[in-house]
Amino acid sequence: MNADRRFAALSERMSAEIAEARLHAEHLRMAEALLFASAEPMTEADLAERLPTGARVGRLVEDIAAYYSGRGVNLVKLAGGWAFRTAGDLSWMMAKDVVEPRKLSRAALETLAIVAYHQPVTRAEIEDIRGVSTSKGTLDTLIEAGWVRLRGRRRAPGRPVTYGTTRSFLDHFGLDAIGDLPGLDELKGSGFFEGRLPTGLAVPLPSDDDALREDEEPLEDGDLFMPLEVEGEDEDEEGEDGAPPSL
Amino acid sequence: MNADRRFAALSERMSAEIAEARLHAEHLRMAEALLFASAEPMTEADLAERLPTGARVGRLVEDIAAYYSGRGVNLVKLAGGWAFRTAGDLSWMMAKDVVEPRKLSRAALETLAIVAYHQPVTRAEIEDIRGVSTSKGTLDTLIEAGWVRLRGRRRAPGRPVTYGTTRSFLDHFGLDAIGDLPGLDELKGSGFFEGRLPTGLAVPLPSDDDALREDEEPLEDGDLFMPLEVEGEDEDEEGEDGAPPSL
Amino acid sequence: MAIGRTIDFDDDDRAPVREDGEPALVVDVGGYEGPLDLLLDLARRQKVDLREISILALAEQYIAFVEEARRMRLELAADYLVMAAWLAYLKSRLLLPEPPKGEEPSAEELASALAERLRRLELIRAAAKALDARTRLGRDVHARGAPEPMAVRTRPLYEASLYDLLKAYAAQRQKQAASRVTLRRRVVWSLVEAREALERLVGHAVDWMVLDDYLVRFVSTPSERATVRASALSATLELAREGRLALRQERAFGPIWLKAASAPRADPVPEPAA
Repeated sequence: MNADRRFAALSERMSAEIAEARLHAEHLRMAEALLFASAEPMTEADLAERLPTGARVGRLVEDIAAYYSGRGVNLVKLAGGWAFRTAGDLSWMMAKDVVEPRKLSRAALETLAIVAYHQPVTRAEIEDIRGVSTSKGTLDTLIEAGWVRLRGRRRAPGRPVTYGTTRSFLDHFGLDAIGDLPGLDELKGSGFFEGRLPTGLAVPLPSDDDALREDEEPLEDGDLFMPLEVEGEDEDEEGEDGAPPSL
Repeated sequence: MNADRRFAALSERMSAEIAEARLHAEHLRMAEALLFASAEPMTEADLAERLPTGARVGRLVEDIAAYYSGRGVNLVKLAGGWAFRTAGDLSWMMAKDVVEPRKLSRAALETLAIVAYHQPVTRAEIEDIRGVSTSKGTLDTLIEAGWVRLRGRRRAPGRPVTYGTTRSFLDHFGLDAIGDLPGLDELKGSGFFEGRLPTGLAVPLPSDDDALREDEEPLEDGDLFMPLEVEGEDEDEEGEDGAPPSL
Repeated sequence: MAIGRTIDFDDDDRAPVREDGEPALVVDVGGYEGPLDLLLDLARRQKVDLREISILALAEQYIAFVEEARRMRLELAADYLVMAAWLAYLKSRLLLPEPPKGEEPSAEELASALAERLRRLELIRAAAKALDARTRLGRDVHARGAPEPMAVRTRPLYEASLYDLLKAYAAQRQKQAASRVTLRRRVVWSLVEAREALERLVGHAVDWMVLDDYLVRFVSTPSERATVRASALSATLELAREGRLALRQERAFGPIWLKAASAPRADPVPEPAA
């Protein structure tokens, strides 16, 4: 019968197609495994060599790439071959932040202390008090630590940047307000000063108020992206050749 | 109106569910990327640490495992964690030009099996079971392969070193936990674990737990640099003069 | 006696040569790993279940094996012989009527301990085989060939205490204060100044006068007195040496009298022995 024959033909064709689909699916699994296990990107020739003869490598790769598109891992073309890679938008996950506790250097600690007590203070003033030039790195570290910020610029020749402490400075050191920093008498009383103190040594009244002082003017926008001006040379902090004492 | 209120509630609930599903889908991508990137099994704790807080790691891993089941690459539970591995049934294809890992000698394999099933175990106990002296080289090979580690020292005369298996042993042999060792039930029923252990201390199951047993004490620092104690002479494995029968 | 397992005579160049020059025949006991391994093999020939083997028969087979090897003048390792001796002892115990229960384990106990030991070895052999048959990483299954390692970004977290901060500040201020010592400018009447002044005065000192009286004129503050006196004294000594002044002192630490020399000379006289 005609219908029977047609049915038989149809059924045969369908069987063949099913068999082919099954084979393709199996080849997909193999290609997927090969691509996963390979240390280097695999070219289509590499794949063809490893897969059973008759595998349609081009279609396999396309199918796998489509299958993985939008997923956490994508099949991408790299160096002429194909390789699985973490999806680009998830690359941030592939890095791990390790918080590494680090002790502040003595130079940084001293600079921070001067900023805290003498703020608003310029770099030249810090250097004047410390008697050595302050490296850019030291102030950078303190800014990075979130304890020191750029306040403004001093209304003075050269308009130097003024530094001050931040709220996070207060948090870290357990201070309620900058005024809670102990004064000279308290420092003496707590034994921080040893021996005789020269007369006339004064500890200023620091201010970390957001409002600028009269002798300060605001920073320009650009200042925030170039936070540390280079004042003269950047000598090593602990270098012997600090600035000569200016009497 | 009642119908309106109900509709509003329904719509709200559905929005919430959609948002959750989206979040889960995004977490799936992230977990997939993390698991795919790592060559070693990741524990659920590892994953939780990397994923956004609130990610339901257990469900994520289950979903991914289900998603990849039957594929060329599967997510399998190994060494207490999860890892992607090529499907086991494709081994014939993968092995084609893989450099065959150094075949373990029978002595090494038996020694490894004794360590695995009998851990924590001393060298004397290994020798007792095998009926021959165990060469230093055999244990060295297993330690080098990363499958056997020095655990501690037995609280017994001579304080012999105790050996156990590593996480990488589990990973290599496709085991999730030491309790999954094949044929463990049979060995349990056989009184195998009674061994030579002093009565009363007999622990019926192998343990690769990091925690030392009651009859173990920690290694000293020096032990790690001189991993194999020399118990008497170091005879060659295949040497004719094994330990005399100690019955 | 036929032993099932082949006994290979290993006569390759590893074979040791005996002292009498005759090559020793080494029994490669078919890869047996010691007497226990050999026993296990013999036992397996008896029964599948090691719990039902006859230790007596096993001992006899083992002893027969060893004797056969000896008859063929094969060298057997010592522990094979030790095991043979022990099995011979066990065999005799098993055959003799059991003595009343003493301290020693009975022959039956010894036999079952041996059977247990063989079973243990057999079990671990099976376990080792099962372990080897597992799908192994790098052989049967593979991990990601190109793992993407987790990059580690270290973020420094600076630590400092208020104590450190205050200590640093105080130390800094103190150091700075100490390093900036301002020396008070000392008023010094230099030797040159003193000489000039004295030279101008010499002309007036026609009669003896006390040096101090002159000095007083130049001394404005007590702090200057020492430097003025010292410089003036040095200058007068110099002038006296040049013969332009006469000096006189009546006692130690007494006032110093001076007057112009009677004949001032225009040029200083060179010292005879300077």
